[in-house]
Amino acid sequence: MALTREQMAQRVAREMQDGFYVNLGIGIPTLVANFIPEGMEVMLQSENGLLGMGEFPTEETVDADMINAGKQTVTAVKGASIFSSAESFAMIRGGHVDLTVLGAFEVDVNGNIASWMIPNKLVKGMGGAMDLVAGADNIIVTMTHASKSGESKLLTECALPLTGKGCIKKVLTDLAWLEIEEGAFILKERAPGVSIEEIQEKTQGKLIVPDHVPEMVFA
Amino acid sequence: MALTREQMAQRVAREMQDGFYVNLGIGIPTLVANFIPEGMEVMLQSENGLLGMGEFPTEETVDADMINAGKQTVTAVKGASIFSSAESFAMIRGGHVDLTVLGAFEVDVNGNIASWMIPNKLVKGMGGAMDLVAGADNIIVTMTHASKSGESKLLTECALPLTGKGCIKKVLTDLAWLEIEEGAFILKERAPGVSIEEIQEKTQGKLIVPDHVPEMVFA
Amino acid sequence: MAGFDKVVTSYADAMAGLEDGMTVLAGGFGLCGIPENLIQEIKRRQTRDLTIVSNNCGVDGFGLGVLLEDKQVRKMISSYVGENALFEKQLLQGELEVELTPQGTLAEKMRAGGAGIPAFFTATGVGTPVGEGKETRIFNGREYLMEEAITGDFAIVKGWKADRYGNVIYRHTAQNFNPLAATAGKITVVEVEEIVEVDELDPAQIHTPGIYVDRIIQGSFEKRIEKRTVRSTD
Amino acid sequence: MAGFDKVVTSYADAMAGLEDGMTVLAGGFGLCGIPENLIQEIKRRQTRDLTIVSNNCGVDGFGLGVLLEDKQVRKMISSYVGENALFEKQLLQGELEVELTPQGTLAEKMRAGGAGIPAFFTATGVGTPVGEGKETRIFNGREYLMEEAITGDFAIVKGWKADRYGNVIYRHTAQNFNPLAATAGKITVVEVEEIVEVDELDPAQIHTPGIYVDRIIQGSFEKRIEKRTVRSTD
Repeated sequence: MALTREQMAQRVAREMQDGFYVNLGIGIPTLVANFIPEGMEVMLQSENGLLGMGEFPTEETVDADMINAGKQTVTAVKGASIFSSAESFAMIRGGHVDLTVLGAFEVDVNGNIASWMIPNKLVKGMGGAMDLVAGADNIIVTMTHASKSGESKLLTECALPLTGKGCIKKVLTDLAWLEIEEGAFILKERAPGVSIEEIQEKTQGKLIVPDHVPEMVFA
Repeated sequence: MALTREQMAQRVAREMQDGFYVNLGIGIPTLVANFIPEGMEVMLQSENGLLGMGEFPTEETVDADMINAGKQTVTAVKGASIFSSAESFAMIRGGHVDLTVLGAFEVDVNGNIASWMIPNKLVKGMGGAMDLVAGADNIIVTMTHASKSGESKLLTECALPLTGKGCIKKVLTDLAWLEIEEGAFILKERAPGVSIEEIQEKTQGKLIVPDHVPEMVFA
Repeated sequence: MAGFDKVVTSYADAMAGLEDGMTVLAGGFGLCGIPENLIQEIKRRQTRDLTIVSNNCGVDGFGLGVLLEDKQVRKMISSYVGENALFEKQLLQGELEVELTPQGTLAEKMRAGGAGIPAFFTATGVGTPVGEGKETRIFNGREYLMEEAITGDFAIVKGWKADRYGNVIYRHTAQNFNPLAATAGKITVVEVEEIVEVDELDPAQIHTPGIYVDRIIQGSFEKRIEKRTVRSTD
Repeated sequence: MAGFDKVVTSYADAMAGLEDGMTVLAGGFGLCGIPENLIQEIKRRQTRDLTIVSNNCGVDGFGLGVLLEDKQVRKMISSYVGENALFEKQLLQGELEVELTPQGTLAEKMRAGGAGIPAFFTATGVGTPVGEGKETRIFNGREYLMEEAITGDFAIVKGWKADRYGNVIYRHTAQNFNPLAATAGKITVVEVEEIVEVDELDPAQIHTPGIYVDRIIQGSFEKRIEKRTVRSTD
């Protein structure tokens, strides 16, 4: 079975380490915050200028001046800091964020990512995504393995305009955990009950299948 | 008579305008602060990160954490702000300081200034001087007109290594107030009792002497 | 004497000198920390052919969105636009130009503009449409784009508290692009919730020193929330 | 779990990993806001062949000056040096190299290093010895130099108060280069006068967010004054 959105978030959360500063994109990446192992401390960076994003406020504590990069009202945790957009992207561009998780339309065997623009559709902008992929060493892309019509999103070469070039090394899809090395996707783990054949079929770019590909386990 | 250091400071102070942000270099420029006309407000910027430098502290209020760019203990005025060196030079480089007053070894007819380095003598560094001359539109150089041995400091071309290129338009010496325009020093005012001949003699660079050159008046 | 007293008492005075064809830098992220009333004053003045530099362009009927209603904006320089239908319509009809700029690059361009840095290098956008036509250069084996600074004829800024010398602090994440815009306007206008006494703000805790600020006005603010998300209290 | 607790309790731990030949960025201006005890620890360790990036080099027997005594410094990158005789002697004898850098350019180089900006343009130094051998370029009719960023293996920083997450504030003009150095060290060590509770510092008023800081240590400081100037009280 393909992973649910929650399972995808859960799998990504296993990549967290105690003391990590993490930037989570909109969508599935945001859900990752719900699955951080108990007792582990991570601090969420929101690129509009907040390090230490907390949970949503209550009705009583909603504050228009306290939002995240998704423009949602949020709170700040103890030990948070708040700063300008220039300072926020100094952190991001300067490589100070330990892990960035974001969605994508396509990823290719050279680590290119396309996530912001579909030609001939209205383009709303890249926001902070280009800075995030250029600034982070450690990025996890989360997306479905193939489109609804069955077309692979793991390609030999991205067809859509890029968000970043040669910057992606880890991809979690609803079918598999893959790492990108030397021009190929390495199949590291597969979703429970998903066959290697299905993954191969839905991966257009070069796929390397090691002898043993463990299934992910979810509690 | 050549101007005293105090008279030089007094003359420079007349260039102040109400509401000016001003950076004063070490030496005579520092004295300018003592001659700001009553009722006029100017705010002194000190490039180590203080906007709104006040007078020296009392014995009781001396604080090692409150110094100026000359490393002297100072105070802050009401409405001061304190910031990092990057922010301080963002102000300076970005042209936000209204007036900069600094000393020099030499100035030439093209507005070049040499103030930091004498070859074959120990060079201690330019500090913030190069940023100040490059960043300000409005700079007054204060210096003696000639060296003790009588050699002119107002030259056709600076002989010493430059602090900045083509950035000086106003010079106050102990003998005269001069402005630099189109490759020449224009003699605007002379010190009380100093002859135009003396100024001509001590100015090596091209000097333009208007029909009327008023004497400075000091109360 | 006037000295450093930068307080103006009417929005007309606050935006005096704004002319057709000018470039205006605006603080704010989404609808958070936007200079609501200064934007309304630009609408009231019907100034046209403006280039607006702002991370976003408001929503239909609020924030910078109101400047679209009478087609006052010629060009937007933003990282993310199109939270409103009118924007989309004008864009598709070619009545509005958009220069999409990565958010961090946009922030840095404003900071550079204020700091006398005409250009800088960043890895952001290399190999993407953002990099097209821009000079690239290798440093330490990595490719970077050269990006140029942005300055504006006006900067419009929303602060929390300011003194009459123009020292400003921002509240929570309403800081965002505001201090950057403040440094890069030829004329910088800051509207705030409260004007405080000159010695009330701690000198070491000022976000925008008064040297960057030309005019201060006290206003009242709707502070509309774009995405109200709450948790239950039980 | 350790989480974000960055407090170390010995200066030996604070500087663990410092090796011969490394580059160390140091905060401070003159003797104001210098990491006195971290410098002493470098002396104690007798680490050699260091490149030190700091606006100044202390005085004889205090601040970075103490590292000259045993010739631990190979190269200084500074805007103003030579407040001490030993420095002058080593320089003239060719035992020490100095790269003089304009103060604003030095500050911006550190900021750029921390912010992932490999190079930027500035008018500072054009046509002077500082510009020799550097690329120049015209923007809007004016000539600018390209200057490259600086990063360090270590950054040593003096703060006023910090929490155990590494959020730091500085006191008065002891801020200076400290927050810039803090961003640009692979390992950033901050010594402070007081470690406070994690929720004691106002999030919107933190000078150095904890993300830049690897180690925090509480110390006691001499805070020597370089030029004591006072006015009479009558």
